Amino acid sequence: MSQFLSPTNTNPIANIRGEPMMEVPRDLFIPPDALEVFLDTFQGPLDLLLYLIRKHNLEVLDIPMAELTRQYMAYVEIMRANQLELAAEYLLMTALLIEIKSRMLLPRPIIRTNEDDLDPRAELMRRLLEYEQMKLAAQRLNDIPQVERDFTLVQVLIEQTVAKRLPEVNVDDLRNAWITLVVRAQVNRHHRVTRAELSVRSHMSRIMRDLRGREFIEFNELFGPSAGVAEVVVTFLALLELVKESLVEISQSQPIGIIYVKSTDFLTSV
Amino acid sequence: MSNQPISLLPSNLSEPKDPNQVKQVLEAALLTSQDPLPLSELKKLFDDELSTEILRRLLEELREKWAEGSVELVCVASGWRFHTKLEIQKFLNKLNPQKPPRYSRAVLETLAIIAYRQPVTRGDIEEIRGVSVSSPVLKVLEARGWIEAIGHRDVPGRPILFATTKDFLNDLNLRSLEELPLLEEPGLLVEQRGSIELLSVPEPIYNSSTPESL
Amino acid sequence: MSNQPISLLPSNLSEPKDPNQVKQVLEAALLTSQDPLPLSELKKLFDDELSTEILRRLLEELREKWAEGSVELVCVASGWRFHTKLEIQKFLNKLNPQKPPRYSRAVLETLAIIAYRQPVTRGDIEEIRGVSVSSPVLKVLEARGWIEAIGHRDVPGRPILFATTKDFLNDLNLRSLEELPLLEEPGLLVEQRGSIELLSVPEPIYNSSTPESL
Repeated sequence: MSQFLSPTNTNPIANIRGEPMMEVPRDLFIPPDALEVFLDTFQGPLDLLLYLIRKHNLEVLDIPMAELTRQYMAYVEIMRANQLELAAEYLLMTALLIEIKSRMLLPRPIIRTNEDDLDPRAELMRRLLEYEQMKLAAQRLNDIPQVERDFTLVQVLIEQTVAKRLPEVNVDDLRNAWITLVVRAQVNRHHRVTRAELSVRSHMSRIMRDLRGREFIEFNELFGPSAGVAEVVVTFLALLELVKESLVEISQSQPIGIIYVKSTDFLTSV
Repeated sequence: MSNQPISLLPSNLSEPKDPNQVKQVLEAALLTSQDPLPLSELKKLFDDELSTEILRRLLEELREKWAEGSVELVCVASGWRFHTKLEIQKFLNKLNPQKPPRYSRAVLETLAIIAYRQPVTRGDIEEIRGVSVSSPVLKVLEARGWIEAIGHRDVPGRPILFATTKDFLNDLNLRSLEELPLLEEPGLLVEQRGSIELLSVPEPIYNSSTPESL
Repeated sequence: MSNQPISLLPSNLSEPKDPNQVKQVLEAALLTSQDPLPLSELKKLFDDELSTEILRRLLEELREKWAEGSVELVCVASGWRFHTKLEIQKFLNKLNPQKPPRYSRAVLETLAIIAYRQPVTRGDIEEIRGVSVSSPVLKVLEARGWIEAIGHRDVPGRPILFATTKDFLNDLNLRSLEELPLLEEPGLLVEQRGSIELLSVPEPIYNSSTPESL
């Protein structure tokens, strides 16, 4: 905690002309050589002031202001090179202290106002305390366990099935695809599909499947015993369509003999 | 934090004092690692003071401990790692519903042609689509088990005839091809697609244009 | 896959048949998720068929189950998650020589001011710290995802207002800003410290030393 709040005591604050400077100065006089280190050590004038008050029981108002001012003005030249902005803040703080002090030296008006905020020190104190509050809060925040620094999130691999997810197709997709085709080809009349035609086509596929790998199939095999009239008709239409498309041949060696359905596919491949 | 002595593993002992603690460390390392951890990495957890055999034994014990759990410890080529069991996946998928992939227009149109005009050859499909059908398109559908070759047409080149399969019907929740939506009702076409209204006219001009457009 | 009925959770039952299986699914989801999972997400695992109370109870049971383990189940701002116990980290650090970020005092103080005084502008931060706030300081915190611009203050220049994010709470294991450590009472500081007592006394002592010291 103290490490956080103040520079460590074991390491030199700065090396000034080879001499280690082990301690932060007891007041706002900062050796110019150590200034740069100082600016790094403290977060700003409020931080330094707070440190001096806390650590060394510095009486803010006891600081020899004239000397301080003279010295700080000298810093301006040194600091102009790099951290001018930060230097300015230290100067501003010094100016504020001097203002407070000089105001307090003035004779106090006999009739006091009731407004406390006229006290020039009140504002500085408020700021010092608010800063200290946040400084402590920062330290507490830093003490809270933090992801990555103090703990690690668990992350187990999800084992995925080897099979990739397959695209889904629904009947609307198919219909839309078909419509697109029809529109594009302007062949709607020719390719208009009716329920009956679809049914015939379905049976065409079935007959071709039945014939697959076989030389022939008997005509009556095509009609299952449970087939209704409609199916018989559709199957017959399918057969005719297959003949028309030269996908099958039908033969009958003698009248009233067995009718054979042969796949032209099989015929040519044999 | 690093200043604290690790009581678990005094550096002068090759055996850890508390195997349970070692297992906890192994477990935590494996649960938090994105990649499988080889034994050589796991050894680093204990400043290489544990022997390979001891680590192996403890990892086996860990594996057994998790056997009943939702995730399991496995040893893969590059080391040890935890992963979820497969049966959990269907639940986890609900958290990250990925958009299902879509088939290309070429695949869908080819499928539609095969479904509605089967049995058809590749030539038939090309004729209707007006463009050539690449092999991958047919392969995708065959691999899916939705179309199959059911024979050849007896013409020069003996082209393969394609038809849809039973799986196709099953996967689309159809009992038969007749349940495919039909396109004969002109009203339907108009409703769905204003642009093909013209097509719904009962007698379009098709005779002359058809051969050219194909 | 989605056609399979989940025997675990018949849709007509609001109570799961097997709480152990539910816990396994919860566990797997939490072990695999990159981000904390809120109850609303966890519900999706079971098609929203489990009530919040049941889930809470089962999560509590899971938390207890893991209390002795290498990792722990916690509830942070964005939901539930597993992470390793603090005492394990020193081992895990050996696998990742990359040091996690440690922030400078400037960064930490800026973060504290934003966390406790949000929403604040850069000017507010500078006013409290008494120094200017450099851009990298804010950038570091933004890059970490701990602070974000949430708007502008309606004053000349319309300065950006900063606030902390949910990730800030998550990363610090907090459920809400109210769980941040309480601020030190400023009044106490004054009382404890005689040295600035003088400043706080309404009636200053115009002692003799003052003129000399100037």
